[in-house]
Amino acid sequence: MIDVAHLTLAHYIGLGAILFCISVAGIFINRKNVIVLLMAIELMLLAVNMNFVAFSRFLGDVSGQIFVFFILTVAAAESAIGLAILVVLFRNRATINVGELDSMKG
Amino acid sequence: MPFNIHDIVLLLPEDFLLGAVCAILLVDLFLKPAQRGITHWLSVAALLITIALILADTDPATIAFGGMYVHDDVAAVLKIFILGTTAAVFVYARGYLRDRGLYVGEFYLLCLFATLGAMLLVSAGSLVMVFLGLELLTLSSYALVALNRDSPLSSEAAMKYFVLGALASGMLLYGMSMIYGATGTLDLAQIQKLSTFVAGGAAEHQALLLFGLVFLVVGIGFKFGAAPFHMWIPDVYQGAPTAVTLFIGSAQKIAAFGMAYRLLAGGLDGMQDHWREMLAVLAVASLAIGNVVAIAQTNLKRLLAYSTISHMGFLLLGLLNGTPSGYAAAMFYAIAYAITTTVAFGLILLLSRSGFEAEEIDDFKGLNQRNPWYAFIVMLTMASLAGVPPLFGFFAKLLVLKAAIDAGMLWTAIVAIVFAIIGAFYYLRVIKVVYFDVPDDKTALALPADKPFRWLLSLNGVALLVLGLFWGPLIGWCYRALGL
Amino acid sequence: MIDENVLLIIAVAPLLGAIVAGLFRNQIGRVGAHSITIGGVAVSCVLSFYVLYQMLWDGAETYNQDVYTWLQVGSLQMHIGFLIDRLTAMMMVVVTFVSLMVHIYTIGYMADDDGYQRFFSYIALFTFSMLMLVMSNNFLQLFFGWEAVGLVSYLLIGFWFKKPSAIFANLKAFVVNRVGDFGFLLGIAGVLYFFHTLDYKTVFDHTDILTGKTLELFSGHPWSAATVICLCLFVGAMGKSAQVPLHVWLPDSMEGPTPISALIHAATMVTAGIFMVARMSPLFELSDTALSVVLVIGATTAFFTGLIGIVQNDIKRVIAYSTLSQLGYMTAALGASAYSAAIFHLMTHAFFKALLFLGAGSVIIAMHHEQDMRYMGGLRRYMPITFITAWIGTLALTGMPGFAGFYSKDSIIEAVHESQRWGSGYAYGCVLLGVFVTALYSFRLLYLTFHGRERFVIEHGVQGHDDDHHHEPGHLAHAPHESPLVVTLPLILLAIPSVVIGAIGVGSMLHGDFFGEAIRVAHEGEGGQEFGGWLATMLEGFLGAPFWFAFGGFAVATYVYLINPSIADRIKKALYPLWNLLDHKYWFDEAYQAIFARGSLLLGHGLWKGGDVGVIDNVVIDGSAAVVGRTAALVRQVQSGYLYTYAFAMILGLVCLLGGLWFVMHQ
Amino acid sequence: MTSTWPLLSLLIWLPIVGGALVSLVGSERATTARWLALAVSLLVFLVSIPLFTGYDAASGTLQFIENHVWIGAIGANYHLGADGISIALIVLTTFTTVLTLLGAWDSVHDKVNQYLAAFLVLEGLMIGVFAAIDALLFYVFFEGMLIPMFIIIGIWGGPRRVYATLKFFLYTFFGSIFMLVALIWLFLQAHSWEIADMANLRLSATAQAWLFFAFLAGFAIKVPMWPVHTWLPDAHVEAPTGGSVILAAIMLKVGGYGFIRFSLPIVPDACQEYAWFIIALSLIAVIYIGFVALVQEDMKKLIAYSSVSHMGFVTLGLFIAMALVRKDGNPEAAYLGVSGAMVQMISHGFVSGAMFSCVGVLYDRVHSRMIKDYGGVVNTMPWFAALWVLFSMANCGLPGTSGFVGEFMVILASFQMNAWVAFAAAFTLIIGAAYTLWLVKRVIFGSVANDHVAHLKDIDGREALVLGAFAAGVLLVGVWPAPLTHLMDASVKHVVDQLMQSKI
Amino acid sequence: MTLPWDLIFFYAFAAVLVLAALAVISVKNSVHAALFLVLTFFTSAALWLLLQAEFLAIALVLVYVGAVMVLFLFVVMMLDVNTESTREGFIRYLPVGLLVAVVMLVEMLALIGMKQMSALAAPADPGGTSNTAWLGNALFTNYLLPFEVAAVILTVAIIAAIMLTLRQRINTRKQNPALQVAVKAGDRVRIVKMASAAKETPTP
Repeated sequence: MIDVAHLTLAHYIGLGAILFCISVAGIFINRKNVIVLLMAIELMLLAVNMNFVAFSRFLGDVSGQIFVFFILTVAAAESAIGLAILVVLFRNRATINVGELDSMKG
Repeated sequence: MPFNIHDIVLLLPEDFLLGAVCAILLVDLFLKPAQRGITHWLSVAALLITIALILADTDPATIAFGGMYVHDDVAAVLKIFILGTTAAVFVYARGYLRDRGLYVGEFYLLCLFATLGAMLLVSAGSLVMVFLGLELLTLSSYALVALNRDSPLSSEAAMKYFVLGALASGMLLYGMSMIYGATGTLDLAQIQKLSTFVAGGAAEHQALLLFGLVFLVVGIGFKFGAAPFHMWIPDVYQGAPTAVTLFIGSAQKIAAFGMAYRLLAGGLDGMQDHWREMLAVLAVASLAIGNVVAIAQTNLKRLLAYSTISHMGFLLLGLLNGTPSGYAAAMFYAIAYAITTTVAFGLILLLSRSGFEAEEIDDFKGLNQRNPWYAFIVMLTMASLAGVPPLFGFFAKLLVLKAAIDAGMLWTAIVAIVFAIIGAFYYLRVIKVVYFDVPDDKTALALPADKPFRWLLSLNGVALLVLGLFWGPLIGWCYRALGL
Repeated sequence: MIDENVLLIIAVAPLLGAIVAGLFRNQIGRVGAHSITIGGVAVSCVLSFYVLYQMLWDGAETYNQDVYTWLQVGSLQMHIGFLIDRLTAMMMVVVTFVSLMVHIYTIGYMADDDGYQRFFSYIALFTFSMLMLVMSNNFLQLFFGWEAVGLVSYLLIGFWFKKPSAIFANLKAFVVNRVGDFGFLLGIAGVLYFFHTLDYKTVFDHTDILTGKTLELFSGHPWSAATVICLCLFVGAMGKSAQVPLHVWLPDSMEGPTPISALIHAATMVTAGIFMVARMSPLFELSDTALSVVLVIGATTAFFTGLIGIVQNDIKRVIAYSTLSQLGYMTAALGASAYSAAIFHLMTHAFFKALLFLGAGSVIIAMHHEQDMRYMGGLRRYMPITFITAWIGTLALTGMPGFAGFYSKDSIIEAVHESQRWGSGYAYGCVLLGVFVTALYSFRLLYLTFHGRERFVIEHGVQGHDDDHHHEPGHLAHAPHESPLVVTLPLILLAIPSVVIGAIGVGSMLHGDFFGEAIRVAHEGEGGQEFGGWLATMLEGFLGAPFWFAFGGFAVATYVYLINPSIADRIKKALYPLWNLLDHKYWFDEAYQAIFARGSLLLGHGLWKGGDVGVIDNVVIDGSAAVVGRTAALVRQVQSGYLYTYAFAMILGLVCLLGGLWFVMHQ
Repeated sequence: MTSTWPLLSLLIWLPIVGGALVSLVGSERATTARWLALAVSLLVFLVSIPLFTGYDAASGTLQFIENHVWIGAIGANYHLGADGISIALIVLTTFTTVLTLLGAWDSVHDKVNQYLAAFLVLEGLMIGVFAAIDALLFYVFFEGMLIPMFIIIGIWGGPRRVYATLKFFLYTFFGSIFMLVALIWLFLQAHSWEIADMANLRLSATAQAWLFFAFLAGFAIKVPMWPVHTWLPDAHVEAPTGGSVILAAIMLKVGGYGFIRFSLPIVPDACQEYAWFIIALSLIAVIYIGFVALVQEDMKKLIAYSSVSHMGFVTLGLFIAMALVRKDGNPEAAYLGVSGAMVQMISHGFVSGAMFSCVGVLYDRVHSRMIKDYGGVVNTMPWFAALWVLFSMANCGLPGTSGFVGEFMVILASFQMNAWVAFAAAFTLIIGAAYTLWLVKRVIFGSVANDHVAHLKDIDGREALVLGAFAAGVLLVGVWPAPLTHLMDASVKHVVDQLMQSKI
Repeated sequence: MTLPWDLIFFYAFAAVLVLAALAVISVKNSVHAALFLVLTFFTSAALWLLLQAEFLAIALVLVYVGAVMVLFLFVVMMLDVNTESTREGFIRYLPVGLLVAVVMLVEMLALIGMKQMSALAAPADPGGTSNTAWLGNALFTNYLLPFEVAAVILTVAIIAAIMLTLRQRINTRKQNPALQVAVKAGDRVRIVKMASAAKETPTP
């Protein structure tokens, strides 16, 4: 039986899992503009970070947190590029509505 | 542990490339558009020199930076072909870019950065390096896809690629976190030890590892473009400028193989029994979807995209063999595919003129009457993709089929060949268009001005035949790289 | 001792003639063509006589040598070679002699045909094939000749390839013959199966191998191997020798030029079947069943085809049906184990039937290729030689005592009478009535043609008598006249043997040991009463039933067609159903046409459109392609272009993998 | 072997290199291309003659061996060798190719150099098929043949050429790719691509059954056997004359050859197990297809169907032997059956090649293949008609022509197994004569049908040469097959003896 | 006994975190979504503090809230996306979406194997020294190469972002200070010397 009385690794991993699922759901059920997708992606990375930090803490190993460090870096770069692409897209299509990006299909 | 200077030497190719990129970056700033040729040739030269450096170094297989970086023959072979195809991409892309006002330094820079990422990826010794190499590769690719800023298709493709790619890397990371949680290390070598140890243990010890494995497989599948993680491929291939498609379609597949090799064969060797099953599923799905849907395509780039999906299915067949010979087969397949597909997109670039994308299959109508030589090359390419002997593609298929059957997965081989027959149909359709149809406009084919392009393309096309007849050295190389 | 080279020359000389006349037709011209072919045939004719002489008087023993090995597989060898015994020698003489006659005759008959050289090359080729057939020392070569003569017959029936009827007839002839060959080939296969060789001598010397051997064609019903083999072989004979029910091709073969009808479809080729069965006598003797079949079929042919001859008006067709009937006689003789009688009749028949055909031919020339007897009559005044020779032939055919036909046919009837085989009673009736019928149609022909009033009109001053097909029937450009010497000479030369050969041959052939080992009979039951010389036999003939039957036929014919012609029509009306039946030849052709020809066309069409196109192509091949295409169109809908669909697909994939893993782990 | 020259390699690569040269001549200099191609093919033919003379027929072993490492990594060798069986087929190939090039001299005007190049390359590949004794090498040639043929039919074919050529390619590809899997599997067992090593494997009954059907898929389609024959009529009808000739005369033989080289030696037990099945299919081919051929309105289609029917005798002969050798222990008859099949292949090569050439002769003049457009050709083309009749007679198996020999041997052999099989097989005598001679009747005989026919010119020297050469072959084999059978006898014995012992 | 404060804090922050995350993906207005995301980051930073990962907690706040989210908001503002017409189908696809999400969650939780994790308790004080020093040591020894690569990645990001968004406009008027400084008086004013008109002298 899971021990809820003490703060354990399970709590954090469970939380990470929940966050992960929320972000995933966010990506494919949302029909809103693309920005929200980017945000959902950030959420997902957050879930991953949550895992790493927790594992690192509970394993008493540093590399997990190092990894988080890199993830943060890359995530920043990623969102920069993502938003740049978003801007370009908006310039071309005057919309960032996910439901309208279907000029290539089949 | 503190790093010693020799590590830098081990990384000499990467170091050089990085330096060269930075140099080119600076040089390009001060060039007028008319002088872009300098950037072009500098980039090509940088790639070739890097290849030379790799060939030159004789250091034994070892690790550097405390296991971050693996220096072995597999990495060397893969890098050589990654760099080579990239160089070819530059040569092919030039005229196309110039015609479309995309002839900018950023193209070269981003391609080179991506190449650098690919190099780091294929010799990654740690989950961190896998992640960073991958990101360096993909982030550059996202930008490259959007290279044509004024094209709605291009930016839409970039957006799709970005979101899905980010999703995929998120999953990959999640998987990595689980692996980390299970093993307590990021170093692939140690993970391998532990995973083999755990594989012997009870189920609940494996649980976390397997759980992470699933996410890893998803990430790898996405990079390959294996069904059901293939959805981005057709749109990106179609939307991106053909030059970029060529880059994404060729060199990156080799990198993807490298990644899979490092993670699955390297890290999670102990979990073989499980990831082989998963790969088998992905392979069959890819073969089915790729080949079947390709039949319905009229756009050549899209068609090649779906054919990519099916080819990745074949590649996975080799991978799921789970032994060095299987990896060698897959490696051979990746290289063969990269070389073949380079010709295919090169031909599209050849035919597309300013204001005219030769994307539709019908744009190739009656090529034989306009230019028999390139028609012949089209035939070689398509036959090679279809896997008709004595062409290169056939032997690649032969090896992966052998690997799959050897692995006791005969059924996957059967499925593969059945879909290969369906696949043959659409390749033949291209040959049919080239040879049996009459051209719409009788005007002789306007060939691009630059000779290097034409020479390289001819060479590349003939290579499909020559390598088909004398593929011994190449496969021998792959075998040796894997210590066979 | 017979020299191999002689035999080779006999065989090859006509072939050379044929090749030269055929390939260099334009270079050598007409004269060259006929002289070289006639030369070739003449050589082999003379040499054949020489061989026969050696056999009979120099007592040369049987010659049996291989010329070359045709084929060797494993230990099985097949050869081309010659087996010369008296049977062969006699056949060679008959063939070459009649062939020679026909060659000479042809010079006149085909004089104004532009296929002159081609014709000569064909008949020379035929002579070669026929010789190969009779001289063979093994089944393979027999089959070679067998089919080769079939080929030449095919070519010659269709000689006038512009005539639709001709090219229909030759196709028919070949295919019907193929039906026979079909059986023949199976017979040969059977022989090989049991004897492991195709060599006559070996086979005939070890016929005991077959005793007790059975073939289980239908599980549970073992058949005697001998019966099966003999029946198969006999099917071949039925094809070539036009026995019921495979007789339908022979009448139509009259579309060919008359010399052909004489040579191939009367004298030689059609008797190949008889010769073959006689040759195989050691085998046939092993199976009473087979012989009974032979007997019955032969007798049936003899009588019923004869009947048809009565109602025919085409002069050649009458003779054709008479040929059928005579072949029936020979077959019946074979069935009664009277092989020698059969061969004897074969020989005599060869002469007088060739004579009759050539006579008819000569009439046809005179009538400018008018063949319908209803437009003839009273020709005896115009062409005496033809007239006389025709009479001789007829007498021989009807077996009037003394003439050649008498001895042979009489002995056949005798043999059938004495035969104890199953069906011999029926057979005896048939052959006896057959005699009456024979006489009836023969004399009818004679009267209608040469006697009575002239039923043709002569139009003077119309030019171009060479192609008078444009005239309405019975109208001639000018009066008929006797044919030239090249035509009449063969008639005369053939008339002589038609008279005497019987008397000469009867002694040795029927009652002496002429054929020696060539013909083997299991139990000697033949030629019961002792033989008292040809004269005695002839005199006895006047007392025998056959003679009176023949005489009856003669009498009826004389009354109906000569004395009181008007009665003929009344008889026809009275017996209309019978006449109709005969006129339609028992509806054999119609039936075959309807069942086999049209049937197989329908079947073929069904299989093609239904099987190949319908099922295999449309359903399986194109069908599967269509399915793939439709699937593709369907699956590509999934690629909706929407980002969330793509993401959803990925997630779904992940979920499935996770589920799969979960499933695996909870096994 | 005796000759120091690498004859087989020469035979394979000479035409391929020649083809490359011809294609370089350029499409505007057609005549040069023609002469060059003819020269090359003649040279190849001459080179193939020493094969025939230098072969030691007494020992049926493989000779003219050439063995070099090809792909060391997977143990594939460039291993060539020829025994009587292959030599017969190789010489047939070189012979027919010369005649084909000569026959299609000016029937093609568009892109002549490519056309001729395709033919020469095809020749090289076909020779390779017959010479390869390394399974992978064999497969490479076997598949490689498809592309030139695909091109030939597709570019220079008739109106429905695209459908026909795609059908041809995919059909054959379908079959052969299963064979590939079988070969790979065998390789993994034998650790060698040598056919001989594969033949030495011990294989379980089930394994043999699977392999058997894999091979069957590959070869049955090539032969082609009923019911996988439907690509052939389309391919023949649409293909240009030369294509039809090569296709019928040689490419179909590859299927029969494959049965001899692979199915029989490697999986004898399965062959014996399923002999009844193949025999049944063959008999269906003989009879069913015979009837179908009867009702064709297109000459080429008719001849194509008759090809299917005749090739039925090849498979029949082979598997009759299979049944005989085991059940009845009757090797003699098995020899007869196998060599019958071989002779039938060679003969069919001559006959069908000749028939298609004849159709080509007519097509060049009238540009129609429809029977109804002809009639009374003999009036205007007597010599042509004579040859046509000769080939037709060969086609319906008249003794004295090559068509007879094979069928005769096979029927004799099949009687030894079962009289009913022989009965069914011998049925071809009737149906074959029916459809062939009916064709002759409608096309050759009769009075001149229309003014196309009225203005026909008789064959010129070139055509006479081609058809004459075919005729010579037909008659020679028909009158004296002994040399041919002698050439193959020992090898056939070798094949059959292999069947004796079980592999299980 | 003392209250398990860490547990209480965890549940509190976790609750907020989850609710905020749900809000991010479900609220109508993307500005609100961005703000909820900020909240999410804050709470997770707090959770990391519970795990004694101070450095990363701060880094998270700085990097994300300080930089990334500002960028987000900036973009949101820049492209004023119309917030209506963007919710069609949301409700329609919600059930299946939720279903898949929940299934996935269940599978994940089932597979992770919470049991033996909950068994695992955190060691007292990893690394011995402060978290930052701990990280720093590792970062600049073992993880040097990744560190460099990260730098390269950031470079790529810069290049890409600039390439994609920067456009040099034609006919924009911009000053060139260098020229302004380098100007000389002569460039501005030119003194033109003109000959004065000569006067005629009259004769007596």
